[in-house]
Amino acid sequence: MNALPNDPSLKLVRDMLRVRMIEEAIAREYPKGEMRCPVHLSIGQEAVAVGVGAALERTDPAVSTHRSHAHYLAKGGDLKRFYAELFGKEAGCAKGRGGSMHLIDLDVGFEGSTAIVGNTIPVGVGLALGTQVRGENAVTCIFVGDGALEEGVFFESANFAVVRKLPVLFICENNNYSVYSPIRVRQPTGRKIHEFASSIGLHSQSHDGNDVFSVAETVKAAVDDVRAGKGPAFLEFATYRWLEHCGPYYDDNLGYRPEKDVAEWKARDPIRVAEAKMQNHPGFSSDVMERWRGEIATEIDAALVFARDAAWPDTATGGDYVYA
Amino acid sequence: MNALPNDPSLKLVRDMLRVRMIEEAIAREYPKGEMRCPVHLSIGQEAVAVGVGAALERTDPAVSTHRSHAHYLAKGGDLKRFYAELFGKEAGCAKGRGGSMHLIDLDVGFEGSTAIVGNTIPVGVGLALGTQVRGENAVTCIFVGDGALEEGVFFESANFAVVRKLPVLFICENNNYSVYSPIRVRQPTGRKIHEFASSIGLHSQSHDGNDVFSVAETVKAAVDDVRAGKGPAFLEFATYRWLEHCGPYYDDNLGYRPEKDVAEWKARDPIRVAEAKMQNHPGFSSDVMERWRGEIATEIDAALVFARDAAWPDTATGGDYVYA
Amino acid sequence: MLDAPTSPLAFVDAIRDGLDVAMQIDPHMICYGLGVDDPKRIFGTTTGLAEKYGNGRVFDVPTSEAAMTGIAVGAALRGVRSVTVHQRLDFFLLAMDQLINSAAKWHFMFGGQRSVPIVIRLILGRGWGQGPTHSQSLHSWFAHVPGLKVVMPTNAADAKGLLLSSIFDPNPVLFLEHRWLHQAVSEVPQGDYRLPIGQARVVAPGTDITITAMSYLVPEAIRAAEMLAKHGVSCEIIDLRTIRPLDLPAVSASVQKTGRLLALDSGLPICSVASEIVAFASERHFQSLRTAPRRLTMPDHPEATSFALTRDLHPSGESIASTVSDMLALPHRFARDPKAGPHDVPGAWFKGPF
Amino acid sequence: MLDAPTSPLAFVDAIRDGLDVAMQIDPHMICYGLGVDDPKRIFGTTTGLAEKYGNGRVFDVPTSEAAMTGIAVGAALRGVRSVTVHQRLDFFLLAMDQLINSAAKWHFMFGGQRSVPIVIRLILGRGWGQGPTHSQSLHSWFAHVPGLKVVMPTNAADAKGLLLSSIFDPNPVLFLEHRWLHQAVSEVPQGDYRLPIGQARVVAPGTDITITAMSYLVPEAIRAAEMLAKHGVSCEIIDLRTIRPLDLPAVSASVQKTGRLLALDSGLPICSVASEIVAFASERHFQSLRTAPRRLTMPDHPEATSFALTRDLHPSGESIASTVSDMLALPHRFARDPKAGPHDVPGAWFKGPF
Ligand SMILES: Cc1ncc(C[n+]2csc(CCOP(=O)(O)OP(=O)(O)O)c2C)c(N)n1
Ligand SMILES: Cc1ncc(C[n+]2csc(CCOP(=O)(O)OP(=O)(O)O)c2C)c(N)n1
Ligand SMILES: [Mg+2]
Ligand SMILES: [Mg+2]
Repeated sequence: MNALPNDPSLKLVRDMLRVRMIEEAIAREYPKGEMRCPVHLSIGQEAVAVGVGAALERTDPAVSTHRSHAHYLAKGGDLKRFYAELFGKEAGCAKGRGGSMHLIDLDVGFEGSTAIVGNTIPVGVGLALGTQVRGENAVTCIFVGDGALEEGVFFESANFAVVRKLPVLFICENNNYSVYSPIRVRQPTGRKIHEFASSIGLHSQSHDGNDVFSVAETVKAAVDDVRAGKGPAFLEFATYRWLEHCGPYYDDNLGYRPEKDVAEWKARDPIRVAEAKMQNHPGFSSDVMERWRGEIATEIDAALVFARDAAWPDTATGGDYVYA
Repeated sequence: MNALPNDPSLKLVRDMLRVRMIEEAIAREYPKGEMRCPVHLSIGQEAVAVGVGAALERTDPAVSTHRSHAHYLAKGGDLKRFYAELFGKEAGCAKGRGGSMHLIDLDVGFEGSTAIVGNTIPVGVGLALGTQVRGENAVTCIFVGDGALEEGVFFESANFAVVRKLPVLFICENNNYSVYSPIRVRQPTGRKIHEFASSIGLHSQSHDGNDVFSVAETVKAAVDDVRAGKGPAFLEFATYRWLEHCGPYYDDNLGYRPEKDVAEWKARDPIRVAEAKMQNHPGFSSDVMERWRGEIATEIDAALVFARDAAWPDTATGGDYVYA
Repeated sequence: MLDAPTSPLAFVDAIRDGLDVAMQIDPHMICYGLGVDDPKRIFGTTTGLAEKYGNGRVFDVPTSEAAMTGIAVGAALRGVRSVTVHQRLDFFLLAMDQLINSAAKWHFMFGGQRSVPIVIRLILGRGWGQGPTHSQSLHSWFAHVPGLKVVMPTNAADAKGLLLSSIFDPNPVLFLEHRWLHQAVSEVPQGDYRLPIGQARVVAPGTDITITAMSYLVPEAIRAAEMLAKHGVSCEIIDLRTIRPLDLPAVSASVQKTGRLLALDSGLPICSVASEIVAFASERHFQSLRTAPRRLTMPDHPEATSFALTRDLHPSGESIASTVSDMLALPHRFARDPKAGPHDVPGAWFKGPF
Repeated sequence: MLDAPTSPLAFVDAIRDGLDVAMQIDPHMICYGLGVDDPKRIFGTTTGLAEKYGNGRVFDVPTSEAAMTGIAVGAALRGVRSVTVHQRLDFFLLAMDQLINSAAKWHFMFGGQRSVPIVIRLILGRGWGQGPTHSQSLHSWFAHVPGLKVVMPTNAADAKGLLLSSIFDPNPVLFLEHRWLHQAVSEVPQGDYRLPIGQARVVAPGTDITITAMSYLVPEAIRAAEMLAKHGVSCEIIDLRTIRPLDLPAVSASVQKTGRLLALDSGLPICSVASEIVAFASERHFQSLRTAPRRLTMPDHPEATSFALTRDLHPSGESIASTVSDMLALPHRFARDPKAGPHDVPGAWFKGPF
């Protein structure tokens, strides 16, 4: 592996680029029919994942949703085992049992993503309760979408976290859609998600989700507060998904999103936003970007080869792991 | 039956007295072991039920909780069939199938109470959706306790009611307890229930629940607004339960509530509060109260005789009503 | 009615047609669920409805399965029938309180004064890495519960006929659609075509063994019967169609005739519909049984994501035929044709990912 | 361990004792649920724990069954075992997503990397007008689900021994306590007493028939056996104790010996544990069965509130004995002693209302 930049800003940009390219590779490879599981890509939303990943300690637990590739990777999850999971191989991070929607890498505190909307929210709060009971100084991060907030279990879990003052940080990626449904058919006009979270008792803020530097900074401050025992917090980040909800393609031909929105958000591509901000940053240049692209492409190619060549789970083990 | 007073204020007081005496009779009779089902009495909380009952039309649907005697009665539910239900008789309002926790009187729009906390909340919202779809001009009333707001389904239901602008009125009796648990171990310190409801998008207010006149007035205004299509509303009423959570006895010997609170709330007995306010009201006097007491006692005695003498359900019908 | 003209329709189109017919008949009927008016229209099963009946009757909802189920109950109490849908049965686990404590019991616990005519469509996933949380078929749970009706249609005509009956049934009905049957085409009667709930169908009469099946296992059983027929074995296949109430008279008649029973189940084995049918037949027709009854079901564990781990996971024509052969003490065993397409998709029409 | 001194304890005290022992052994174990630290202490089963272990480990919670179940899962992932409790199983229906999609599957769907050692106590109501929403025993649902263990102890000693094993088991365990057994007293070993999960107990050896039972039906089966013994009938009663995994070898051994099977179930009939046991025995021991196996369960409808409608609703010593007599083609029939106390309470100790 190539040495990663020491400069935190450079690292943020490179990490976003890496997540982007890893997912672009999925979009490219998926039609071959070897990754046989539903995939929900985060292309366009990388800044949140990467900003959060940078602000958390490796030992801080995180849980996530159906759309968790970026979260897993930004938290430091292993790339080879990630791809191998999508290929359904025994070397996959969940041994091929879970696929894209069920990722885990315990070495970096990525405790698991699951595919029932809202399902990991109480699990994350429970992890935080666990750390509290054990006297561990950890912040548990719970990734949620805007749609997940409509599940009652979000409210129940947040309420309990406030009552017990648990070290939890909710990260909400508000991409304005749940599948094809815009937020306006699901939540009242005029509701501000972060205000609603605040009314439950969470320390709550709303921010731009496409500027990785401000995401990282905001999250870092929130993590520090939570770690200092100030109680659970909630950060809403506005962002946008580029591709279809589930699958490798663009689907704006379907016309469910205003073309104008799509264009505006693509103009605010988190990677380009970061590049623009980095213009005069020492050590940054388009050449550096190119070099990174090359390094990452090599890493991806190797990981794909690994995943493709990896062994299938032995059919005889199909019933394993039902009980510990 | 005795002619009821025409004067709305007099009627409010008499209705409270009646609900009180009906429940006191339960407390008196229960130890005989003939009402063989869990009972949750509302003694001390009558003002809310009666104020709401006065503000709703007979045809407005209402649903309620485990603690629904007062709601059923104030909505106009039949007394004889109520007692018969507690005695498990075929003449009961639910034919002896439901008992105290499952009351219904369709003649007066009392659509049902159930005993799973939060369970009737979406059902009430669905009733309102039904009226909206059918173009009926009704307001659906949903009684909830402070504890029920901790169920995620409350949030989900309220959210949907706001999104679809449904004609729903939530009436929350905040008696500060869920069984023996004070609100502080269940909800964050400092949370105001009505503010939380408001953050969901409900038109929300908080009021004294032991002054039947102000309850009736507040509810009437809210009902008018909801009926006028202004969207769902939420009214929180502070009140207090005198007896044990479930059963016919006082249980303050258990020491789970501050003696001071109990004393203060009993001093604010909704009936005495009303009496004091009615001092100079034409047609009201302690003699009138005495007369009412007599009339109501007679009605109760007759209803108890009816319930005791009523026939049991035929055992052979035990499997009826599983399917319509 | 039975003589109504028919046209060939795919399962999804039959559902759409049934919904359309019902919404025309009942001007208050509503249809909602995540995505009913989105571009994909629940795999095409709700196409055109939002346009035709408007947002007041056909609408998208928040991701709030518990409340949306109770809301259907309440609307039903007010005389508004609904068909709601969940793109996977797995999501519906969030709504068990409203299903069991409200919908299934309302009629009973209030002494028959109100009933709850609602239909809840649950789509069953399988294969293409749907994995542990997108492939569950907990139909045996629902079959356990008095007050519910549970239908599991196998073909397009039954889907339409049972859907219309479900909608106009006064009780809560769970309508389980297998994703792998969505493109199955059959002749579907036009108009208000209804099939009675609770009636099984003898797919093919036979004399050597009774095979009970539901949903996607019916075509597999038919494949098995075809393989076995070549060896002179005659199978009587019963498509249960409804798993609550079960058509026990149909099972009885068949078992008394054949003296042998193989109960298939597309779900988990323990406390399953297959268990129920074997228990029933053993209790009631012990004397008629010539050999021990058998079950063939999913294994007793969840479906994993990996392609390698779903091979031979579910009962197939081959495993059914081999089991029958074994029960008849015959030597034939059947294996999957290596030239057949991938085992984790129903056919070439299924392109993933969902 | 088996030689530990014993003392006579009621079921509730055995639970309390078991919790106390476990919390001493595991300094991170927590215990929570509505009312665990209230004056009634969950019918006395958590008395003293809040005082001894503090609010950090023993605490009351909001009425949020879904979240509180997922929270147990999360805590378990962090190495914190929990025992949570619901005063009625009926309330727990709100938590099915977390039970099935999280707790039961976590180990499987992440390839065995983490397990979920949690215990969920569910109290089963019956009688005294508990009615349709306070008397359900959906244990057959749980038995259907791979990844769960389900225990249903009958006496105080088993309750303690199985509770301790459940707590230290690496998997999610549902621990179903019948309210009517709460005052049953037996000799309970002191200290860290554990009984293996998944082992049935032959309550009384017999030769004429195998009766499988769980929970409150075990004492009823014992009453039946006593009545039948007077007529020379010898019953072998198997207390299943665990209904997932079922101790099938114990059932096999007994059925092979007696050649007759009556499967009792304290819950609903269809797709039940009784169905499973009858199906299993019919599949595996068809040759051993001398007569058709039978089931005796609740009827296929909810429990109503009325005193009149709960009479003879559940299997009783009398109905069990009559059924056995019928299976043996004997003429004896048994009826409830009219001098017995009211049928809707377990004994004089139960004063209602809950
Ligand atoms: C309980 C449940 N309901 C519905 C679904 C179907 N579903 C999968 S992803 C999704 C969208 C959720 O939206 P959001 O939380 O905003 O996440 P995003 O996809 O935008 O990242 C839905 C509804 C599900 N998986 N689980
Ligand atoms: C889902 C569920 N959880 C727990 C219970 C037990 N329970 C019955 S009443 C009650 C208290 C509810 O408190 P609140 O809503 O404030 O009503 P109150 O009794 O004060 O009128 C509880 C927890 C229940 N019936 N249902
Ligand atoms: Mg979204
Ligand atoms: Mg309260």
